Amino acid sequence: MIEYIPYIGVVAMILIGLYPILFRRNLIKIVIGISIIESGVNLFLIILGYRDGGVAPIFTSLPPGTTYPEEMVLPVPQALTLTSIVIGVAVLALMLSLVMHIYRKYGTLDVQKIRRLKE
Amino acid sequence: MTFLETLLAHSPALVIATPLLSAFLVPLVGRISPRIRDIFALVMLGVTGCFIGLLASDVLSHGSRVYVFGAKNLSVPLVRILFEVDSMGMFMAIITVMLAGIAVIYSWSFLQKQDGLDKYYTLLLLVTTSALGMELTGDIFNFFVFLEISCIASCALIAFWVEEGEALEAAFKYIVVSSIGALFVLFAIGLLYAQYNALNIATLAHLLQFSFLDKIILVLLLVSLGMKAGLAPMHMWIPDSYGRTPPSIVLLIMSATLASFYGILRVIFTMYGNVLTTPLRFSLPAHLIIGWILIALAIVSILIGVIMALIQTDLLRLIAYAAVAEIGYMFLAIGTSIAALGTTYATVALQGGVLHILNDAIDIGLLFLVAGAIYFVAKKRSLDDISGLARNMKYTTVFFIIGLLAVAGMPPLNGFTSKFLIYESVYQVNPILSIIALLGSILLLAVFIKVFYAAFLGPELPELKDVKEAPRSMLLAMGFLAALAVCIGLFPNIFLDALVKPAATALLDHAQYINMVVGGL
Amino acid sequence: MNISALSEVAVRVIVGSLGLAAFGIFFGLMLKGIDRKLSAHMQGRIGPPLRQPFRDVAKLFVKENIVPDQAIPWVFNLIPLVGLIGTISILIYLPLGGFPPLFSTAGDLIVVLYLLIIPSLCLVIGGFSSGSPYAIVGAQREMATMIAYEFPLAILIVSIAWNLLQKGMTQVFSFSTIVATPVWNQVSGPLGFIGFAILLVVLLLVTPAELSKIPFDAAEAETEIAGGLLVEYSGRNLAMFYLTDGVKTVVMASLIVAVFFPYNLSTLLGLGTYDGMVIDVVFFLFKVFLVILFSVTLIRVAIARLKIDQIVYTYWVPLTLVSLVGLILVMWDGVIMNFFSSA
Amino acid sequence: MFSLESGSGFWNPVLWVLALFILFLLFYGIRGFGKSTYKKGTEQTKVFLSGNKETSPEEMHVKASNLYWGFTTSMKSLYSLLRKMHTGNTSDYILWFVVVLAVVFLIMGVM
Repeated sequence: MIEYIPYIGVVAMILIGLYPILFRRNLIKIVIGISIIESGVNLFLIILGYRDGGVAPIFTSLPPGTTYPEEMVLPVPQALTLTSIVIGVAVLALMLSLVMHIYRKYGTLDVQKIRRLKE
Repeated sequence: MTFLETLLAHSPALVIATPLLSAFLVPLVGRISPRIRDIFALVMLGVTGCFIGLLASDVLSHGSRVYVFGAKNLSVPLVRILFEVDSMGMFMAIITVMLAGIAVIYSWSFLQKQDGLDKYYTLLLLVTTSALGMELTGDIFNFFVFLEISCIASCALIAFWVEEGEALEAAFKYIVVSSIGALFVLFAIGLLYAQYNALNIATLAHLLQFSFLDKIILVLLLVSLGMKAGLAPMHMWIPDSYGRTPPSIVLLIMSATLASFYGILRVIFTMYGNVLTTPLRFSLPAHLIIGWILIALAIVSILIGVIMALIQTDLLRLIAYAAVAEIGYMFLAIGTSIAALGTTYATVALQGGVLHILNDAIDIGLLFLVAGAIYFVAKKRSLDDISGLARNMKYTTVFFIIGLLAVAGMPPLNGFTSKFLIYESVYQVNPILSIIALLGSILLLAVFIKVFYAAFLGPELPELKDVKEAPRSMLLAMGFLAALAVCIGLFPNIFLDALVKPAATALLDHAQYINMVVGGL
Repeated sequence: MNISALSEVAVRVIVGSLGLAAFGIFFGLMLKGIDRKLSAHMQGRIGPPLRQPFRDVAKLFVKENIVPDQAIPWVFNLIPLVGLIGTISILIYLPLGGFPPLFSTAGDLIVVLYLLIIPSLCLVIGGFSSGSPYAIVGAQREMATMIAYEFPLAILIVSIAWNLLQKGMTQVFSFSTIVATPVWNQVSGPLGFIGFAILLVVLLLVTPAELSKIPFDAAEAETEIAGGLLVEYSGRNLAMFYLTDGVKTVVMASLIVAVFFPYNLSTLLGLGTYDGMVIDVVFFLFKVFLVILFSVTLIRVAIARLKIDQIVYTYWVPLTLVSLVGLILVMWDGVIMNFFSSA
Repeated sequence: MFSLESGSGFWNPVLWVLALFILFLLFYGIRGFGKSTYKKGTEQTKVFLSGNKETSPEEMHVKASNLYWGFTTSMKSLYSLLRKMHTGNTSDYILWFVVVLAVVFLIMGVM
């Protein structure tokens, strides 16, 4: 049972992230929601690479006596997660700067009021 | 190896590297002189186009190619990225680079008086790079990375007219929609990796079992990429973002959108190609269900697109709704070809759908450029405020007429050729599909006749008495697309045989795609 | 392709299109004359002589060709011509008078459906380009009418092709297939027969709208917007539109004849080559006349003009539903018959 | 040659354009027999308004948003539905995504 908890956490984080996006009116909260979904997905990727008692997958500094590759954690998900985090930071920065500019133009952060573009 | 052979051998990498490097060289060149920078961007896109042409002629005559980034022979497999180039990818790459080149030519005059153009050209080249990457890559995670690059770069481009609140609003909506879409794609990729310990599309296709988890992955990929491609009812970001940016940027976002559409094709036809005929409950094959889901969404797209376009008064927004309808036609065609997999008319429908990608890029692109020309001379967005421009803008009027007839699918222009193939194949699945497609076309005609009247015909308004014809570079860009529309319309079979049929065959032949990688390099 | 084959195609195109132009215009104007004479008799008038439409055209050619100040001259002058040649060009795909089409493998039913848009489209653009408020109101009504009747028309054409496909034909949109296998011979039982009868009635009701005749002529509406989209046209430009109207009548009637009544008398009577041809042509013209009598003359004498929103409603709701019922009956036709024969 | 075939029909654009060109030459010639002159700058060239006074172009201009009145009126209920759907609210965009995702999940899950 205990090994399923991370997966439950992943689903929970994605759902928690969706909640403010769908039901909260503040733009900042929407951005936070996206950020939480992203953390959930990153968590998911990290879990995939987890190996009980494994070591970091660096060939040159393996602790003596480790059998390769069985005792190394999987390197690919870590690479994926790193990439995803970097992209996430860029998206987050872009979104926050947009929110800032929108506040200047609209004078509000209420998503219900920021809809000059409709129909 | 001669120089040309070396170039050819590395052209898949060069196709990506050239625009990527020049994207970051543009600001430096811009320091020398803005004029040189403008030409530099076009020249580098031309070089990319040359590589694509070289690669395409090779792929079309000698079959698909695999290009390896990283170790060719490694004891631990999979720590590498593969580019797998086939006719379909090349077809999309040609469209992408064509749209980017036209966008650059058009923006020479259109954005002349704006500042921040160094960054504009950088982002433009980045969007091109990302779309090309999505089309050439053979690795699903690499696909996601390019998807995110296109998302970030397009978002920054949409906010180009940053003084207008609406542009910011559109950009925010775009980034929310596309980053959530991309996150769900990443989630699906994680699920794939968890099951098969692989990220390569060909390897995944080889291993895929169509388990319950695979169904979830398919749904996630289909719906998220569908949202990025503008499938109704998730299309609402399209009018917002297309309607609030300079038309040259719309061409680039359109190429990113088409690349997402290509992603769907790749997922269904290649990645799930082996398991499409798996029987599900009630012994219905899987492809029937997937095909009908796509057809249903496509019908909704066509109807919502045209019906909403009919009541728009903002010209750019109106064309954006028409673009939604055109995307619906593509989905209708591929949905049919999936639902009826294996029949002859499924192949015809797929060819129609693939040809429609090109036609959509040309027609909608042309209309956006014309709309941009109107905005450029009249400085007005609403159709209610402009009138009688045909008196002073003869060339633009002719280009608009070509775009209008092409997008409504009137013979003998290019829109008719692909729609003809679509009508005469989809009715075999169910007659009502052709009927709705025909109806959508006539409504599109009505939509653009309204624009034709409002913008070009009608009485001459005093404040528009001395408007001038659009500048030469804009006319050149429009003229190129219009000439292409007429050429494809008059000689459809040449384009069909040379480009579309190989692309459709490559899509249907997933076994070959898989064997290129799985059979050993 | 060698030179002789190429030159043969060229000769066919040139001679064929000239001949069809003469045929279309002559019979179009004749039908107009007959229509006017008949409707006059129905209303208890004497009516104009049969050659009156020819006189009208001749008269228009000597009248002044006025271009209003508000119009855009190049569009205003070009559009009537484009409309006329576009309409005549439809005739090269249609089987006429028992003969096969001039180019039987160059265009099919879908192409004709699209080309049928051209005359109305040209009227619309002509109206918009003339700059008069009356003409603009008329033009947008014509466009709305066009959207309206295209829905039932599309249902009809696709269901005919679909039925042929179910009966194992190939090239189902081509006119040679449609003429060789008349729809009435391709039904398995009464359901299909009723379905096609419904679709025929719908097509007969689409015809007056396609030809802008009462009750669907809100676009012209002389009593209300003074001729609507034609209000500013005069002289030779108006003559072009007048001829377009005539040719359009022939096109629409030949389409109905080709789809629903492609039967010939010569094979039935076992006549020789030349007398058979004559009989076929006469019989074809008789069928065309009957179609026009029922779908134009009778309706326009009997019914008053509808408002534009009523036109749209009529076509999009009742007529579309009726033709969908027809389509469903045609689709069930084979299934139910198979069910009974197997049971 | 130059013919597009779909298996159910065919379309040859070149032949059609050729026929159109020949017809154009013919009728352009015939049209030339008609009278081409009119009296410029007189009452003739004013638009016909049933005797009402001609006003300025702005007032006579039928605006684009008023076009297709007949269609939008008879489709009123459809349009009010679609207008309600396009709220312009960012959350609703994602809501539609989630809804479509859920529906497609359901279909694929049941199957």
